[in-house]
Amino acid sequence: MDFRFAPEQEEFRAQVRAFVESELPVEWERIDPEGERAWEITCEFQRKLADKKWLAMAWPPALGGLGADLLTQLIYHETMDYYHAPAFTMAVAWVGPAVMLYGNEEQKARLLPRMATGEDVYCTLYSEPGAGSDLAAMQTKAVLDGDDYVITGQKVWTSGAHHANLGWLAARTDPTASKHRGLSTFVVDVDSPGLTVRPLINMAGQHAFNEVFFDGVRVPKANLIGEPGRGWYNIATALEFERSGIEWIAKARRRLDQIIAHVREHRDILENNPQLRFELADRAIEVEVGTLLCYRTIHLAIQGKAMTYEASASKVYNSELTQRVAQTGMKVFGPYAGLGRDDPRSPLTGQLTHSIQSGYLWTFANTIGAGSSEIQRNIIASRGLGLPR
Amino acid sequence: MDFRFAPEQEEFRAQVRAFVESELPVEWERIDPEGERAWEITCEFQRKLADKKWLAMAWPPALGGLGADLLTQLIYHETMDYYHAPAFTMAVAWVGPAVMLYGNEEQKARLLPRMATGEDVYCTLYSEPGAGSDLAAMQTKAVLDGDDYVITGQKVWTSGAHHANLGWLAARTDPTASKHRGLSTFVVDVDSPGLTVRPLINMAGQHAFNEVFFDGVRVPKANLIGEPGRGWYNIATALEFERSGIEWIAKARRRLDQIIAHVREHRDILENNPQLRFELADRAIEVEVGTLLCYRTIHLAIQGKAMTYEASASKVYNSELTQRVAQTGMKVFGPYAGLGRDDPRSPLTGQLTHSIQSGYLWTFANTIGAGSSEIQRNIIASRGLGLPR
Amino acid sequence: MTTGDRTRDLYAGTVLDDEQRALRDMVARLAAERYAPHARDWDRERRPLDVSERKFLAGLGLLGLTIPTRYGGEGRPLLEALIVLEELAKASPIAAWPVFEACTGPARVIEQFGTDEQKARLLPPVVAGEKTIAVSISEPEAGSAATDMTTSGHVEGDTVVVNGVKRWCSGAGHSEQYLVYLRLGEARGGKAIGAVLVDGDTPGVSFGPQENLMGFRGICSADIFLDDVRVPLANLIVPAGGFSKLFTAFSIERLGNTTMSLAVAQTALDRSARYVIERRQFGHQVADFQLVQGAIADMVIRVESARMLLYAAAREAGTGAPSALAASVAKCAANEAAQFVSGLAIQLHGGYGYSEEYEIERLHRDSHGWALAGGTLNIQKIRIASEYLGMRFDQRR
Amino acid sequence: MTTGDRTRDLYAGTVLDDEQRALRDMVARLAAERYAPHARDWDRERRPLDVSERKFLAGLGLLGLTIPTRYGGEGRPLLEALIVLEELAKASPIAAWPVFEACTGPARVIEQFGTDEQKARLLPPVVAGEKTIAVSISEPEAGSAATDMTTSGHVEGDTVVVNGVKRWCSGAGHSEQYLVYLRLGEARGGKAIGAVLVDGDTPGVSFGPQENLMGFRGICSADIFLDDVRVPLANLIVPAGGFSKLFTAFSIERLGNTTMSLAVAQTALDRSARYVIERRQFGHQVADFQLVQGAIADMVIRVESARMLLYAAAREAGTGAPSALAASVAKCAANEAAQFVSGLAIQLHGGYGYSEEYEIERLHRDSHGWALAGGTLNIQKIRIASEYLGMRFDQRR
Repeated sequence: MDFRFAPEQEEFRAQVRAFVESELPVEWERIDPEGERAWEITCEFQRKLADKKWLAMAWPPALGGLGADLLTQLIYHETMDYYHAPAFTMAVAWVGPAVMLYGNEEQKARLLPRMATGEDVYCTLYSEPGAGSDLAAMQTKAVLDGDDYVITGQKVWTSGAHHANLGWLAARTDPTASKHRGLSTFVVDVDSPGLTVRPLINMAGQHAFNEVFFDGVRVPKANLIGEPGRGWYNIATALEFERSGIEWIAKARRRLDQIIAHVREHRDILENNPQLRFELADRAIEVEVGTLLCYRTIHLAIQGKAMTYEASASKVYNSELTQRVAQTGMKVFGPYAGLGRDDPRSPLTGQLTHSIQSGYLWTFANTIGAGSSEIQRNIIASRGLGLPR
Repeated sequence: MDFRFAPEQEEFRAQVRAFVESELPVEWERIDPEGERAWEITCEFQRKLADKKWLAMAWPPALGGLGADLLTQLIYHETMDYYHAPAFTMAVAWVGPAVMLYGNEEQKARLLPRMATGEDVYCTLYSEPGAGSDLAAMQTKAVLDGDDYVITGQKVWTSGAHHANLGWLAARTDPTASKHRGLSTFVVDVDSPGLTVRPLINMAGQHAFNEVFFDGVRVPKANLIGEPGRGWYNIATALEFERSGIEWIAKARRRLDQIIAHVREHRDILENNPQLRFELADRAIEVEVGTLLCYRTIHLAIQGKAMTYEASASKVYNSELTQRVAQTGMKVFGPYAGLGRDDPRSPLTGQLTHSIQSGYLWTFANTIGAGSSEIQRNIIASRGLGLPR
Repeated sequence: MTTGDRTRDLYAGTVLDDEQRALRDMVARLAAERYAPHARDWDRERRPLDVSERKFLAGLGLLGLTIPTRYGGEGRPLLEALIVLEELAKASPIAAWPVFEACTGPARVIEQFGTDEQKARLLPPVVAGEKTIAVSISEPEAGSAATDMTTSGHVEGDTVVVNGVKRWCSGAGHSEQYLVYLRLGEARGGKAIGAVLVDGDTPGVSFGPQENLMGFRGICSADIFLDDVRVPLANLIVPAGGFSKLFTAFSIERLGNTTMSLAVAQTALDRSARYVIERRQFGHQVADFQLVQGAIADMVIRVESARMLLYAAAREAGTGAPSALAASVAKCAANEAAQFVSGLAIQLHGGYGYSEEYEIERLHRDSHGWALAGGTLNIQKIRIASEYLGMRFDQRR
Repeated sequence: MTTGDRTRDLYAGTVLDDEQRALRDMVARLAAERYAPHARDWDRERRPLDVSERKFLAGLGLLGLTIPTRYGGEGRPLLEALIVLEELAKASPIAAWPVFEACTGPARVIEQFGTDEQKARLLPPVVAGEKTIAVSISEPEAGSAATDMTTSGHVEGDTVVVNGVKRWCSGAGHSEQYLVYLRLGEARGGKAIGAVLVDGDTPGVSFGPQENLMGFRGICSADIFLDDVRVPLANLIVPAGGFSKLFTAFSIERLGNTTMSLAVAQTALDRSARYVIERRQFGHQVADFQLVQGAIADMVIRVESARMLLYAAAREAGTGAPSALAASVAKCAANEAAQFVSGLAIQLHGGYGYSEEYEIERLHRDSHGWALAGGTLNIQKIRIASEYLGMRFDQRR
């Protein structure tokens, strides 16, 4: 048992940190993350990451990666997420792995390298008005017509569809099969005729989500990934990847570090509210704990053990922790936490309070997205503890 | 980074487990832990442990130990505590380390080997009616009179004084010094004239604690351990050892394992109260988390890093977790959890419910003992986070 | 300074009227002088209240408060009985137990659903303190759905022959009479369920050993074995199928339970308030720490919430029964308040909260008993959702 | 099925009388028809209520409910104003704001502490909806102790010259008048503090940019800069040293705050109840899951607790002020209930709770605003402990 990283891993961490500090503009955390400037920075930063082959570092070199091990990748994500850097793409995170596992050779050659370079930007088209936590209930139809599938239906909570050129779609190809067996997965061009993107404004006042409408959108058969009817299993694999949770914990740690730094410098905060000492101590314990859970999950993956309930545990714990850290931040800053990002009276030129406030509001999405906390707990209870269903 | 134990460590764990399963009578968990039979079993079991030199395994061979490393000792404690085995002595845990650090050679030779064999049984005489969490406020006086110190005062919450032959006492030798600087530590004979032990019955209806009265008790100068006036620092070292926390988490894990096994076999429990699925999942996550915190604390100690707030984090988390596990157990068993140990209708012949019920009541002592949770959180906030006092 | 008095006057004269406050103060004085000094011993010895004390309470009219005057009672609103109950329970739940049974327990079922003959025959002995009636519903195998019960009653001429085993009967072995719920026919679910009054000394009635429960010490609890017990048909209080309308009577009992829990919470708060003022730590009064102030405030909020929900539900009940929704809401709030406040009280008392001497631990043990009795928190919450949403749920999914 | 109606009748006719229920139903209908349809747009646009709408509310007599009849008001008990406030706030907090200010805000300070001349001059325009008076206490540097304030007033003949900067003034820039708390002499702490009424258009008064707060959208908020502002001495409402007795007036405002929070909690519960009945998931009504039933029950318990504490405190107030303890207890319970219930509502709504369309997120944002306004939870809890224990604490340790 050894809780330390190897020296070369620590060195890589320092290298990633130095890269972020030199390449990510200081304005990054102050600007509207859904605004145009943020998107420009994102594109430019991701280009630099692609140049270093970091964007898909765990992929084989032939597909644009470095063949890095999972622990190296963990360090990369932990460091990037600590700075809230735009170093994560859905394409690399779950579309790529699904294409590698289920796609044919032509699809791999055509799609994967462009994911690794960030040339193709994907959005994920799973959730529907009637299929949120219960994803398998999705109703969007894909009907084979000649060499195309014709897609009709509606998706919601689609992150970044307004920036994406491609979509990773799950739709029902067999309406007669049981609900988990009639789905298939596709790569779809966002510019296709009949496809409409409508923005949703979220609780933090941001445009991060969209509704996407399909009105007879034609997708070539060549873009069906994997076998028809196997779509549920293709996306379930991908969802499990999404659940490893380091992104939450790294961001929560940053936020907590900033809050603590502020409290250290403003003695009146603890003088007025000494109970916050205990609350900050609890959050500090929890951030340590959450980090250990993530490390262990990745460690199990490296051992080749199946990540099932362990990943769920990490996801439940860490997504709920981000809420608690943000709540603590709200208490530390009182009314100032409610100010808009641009307000000059916001602590740390708006950067920190905004991060806390929008973090607070956003975190509700974390406990809802990628399978709600209740569903994760069900996975732990069934697969982990062997409790009767 | 590696979360696995080495093969020889895993083998040692199996060896300890086999030892407990063969040597600890099955009746152990069913009987009154404060009754006479329990004390007989304790004495006999500890004799066997002493034969294997496990009782003080981390001590040097010359003092009756095996010179084992801390991780081996952790495995030993974790396994023993999982079975609630009587394999822990206060003497080895904190009296011995203090004698090693602050005692003279004569004291080491006289006192330490008999601790390692369990021949001497100690009780700890710190808390007083006016000095609970605020230990340094203790008022019991030790006045030098010829070759003896004369002790006058009262101690409370003294575990096991009715079984001990020696006491590890902190008393005030200099009433004029500041409250942290006037204390000294002694080894005192429980049979001394003027020393009276009075039982306290606790919330679980057990006699585990005592009040101890000192009415002019004479302690030879040779039994003063360390310099006069340094007593506070001697016991602070010992308290930090007490806070590593593996005992709570191992016991909590056992209790949870038993609860889950029961729920698996009695489907009606989850049918009647499906929310318990989520609660059990949370407890399972927390037990994993608490274990990782303990491992990391010991790992830091092995690295030679000072254990300060890390140990406090582990102690707060794990002692509060034992309360939550017991609360979950109370919900699982409903009114049956309230039955007495002897009641034949108690699940698992009384063993489990008793463990849960008395566990539930006992756990209040855990969050109060060895520095309450609030004090631990203060340590984390000050030493760990650098927050202003 | 008596903190209790401050709380009591939190809403000045607007929550209770002068007469109610006079009643409360009278009982509070009585309880403090007559019962509080014995509370710890009775709890340790698990000793039920002497019959002579029960008759003393009856002599003061406290056992008949909610029984109509024509049966010897006072015919007063439920709220007044609850005021009395709280004051007695704050001193000793053992002393409060006969009032709980008489004013909110099975006697009220008889008062609400019995025939005139039954009321005239059965209620006066309760009012006089000659008899206590205990209620017996739960069974070893029935789980949380009372309607799964298997104890049966078979009518033979003018006799009901009762067979079965009952569990978790509070008062078992000490009470003179038992209102036993049982199955009177073949119909499934609640349709065949009714209740008969069984004298404890009827041949065929026997009791299991007294349970050493964690809480509720001094309120007896044991299994009841009913083996061909012959009960006069005149003692059939609730005929088959009457079970469904009984929820009104159960709602009365739930407010009794609410009151007992409130007494636990209020006492834990009162003792904590005294402790943090009297006790010093780290050179300060314990009350000087903001963490402690926050804890006291949270206790006050929980206690007053439960109290106001109780009073509102009781006021709505008048001399009858409260709505099922109001009773369940009050019970949940008070059960949880008692657990929360007494748990926090242990923490505030440090080592002393854990010691028998300070009685804080007793309060916490009892708080769990009240949450389990009269329908667990879980069952209450399903009922609240069901009533509030206007839906019926299968409690088994 | 309208779940709201069920709750309202939880305690049948015993909590509110017939007249109060009629008032409540009238306002509920008005609010649902006239304000609810605009609530989302107003919130998004951060748009305060039009003056014409304020005059409409005045025409219905709703702005003068608690003002004595001799000043044009209705002279009715505080409870009735709170009933009106809740119904408006359930539809739109923006529509409720003028009632909050007039019935529980600074107008009540004038009504309680002003001279007859001041009341006759200043209250009728409030009742008529011609003017709204906002309150201004906080300052950039004063932290949580209001008595640290530095804004000063200097009497020169029949004029008070005011200088300073005020922060977190709700209504700033939109209200016509401001009751500004300030330091009127050299004495430290609360002794020199008083209050003057400042017209918003007096020379020397200017406002910072409107704050884009997380919640409270449409209720303006900005800094106020006071630069040699000359106010007639006749507008000195509270002379130096009057600050300490003002806690009675602040207690009235706290019950207004309690009511606004209660409206958030009740609305979040009502919407959740509707959602879990209408929505299906995994082949079941969402309400069929026991976890959901438990959540609904917990919401009901929290909402009803806050409501009963509010009603008890308001009833005690009559046409005057409630006790400081009762007001703080009610405020904490309602603030926390609003945060808890609206947070749970987001979870129950899944992705929809997070979307602007369902207005659940707005409720949660507002819940935080109310907990900060009128004395934070932390300050309230110190006050509760202080009142309950009969001790004074230095809020700085």
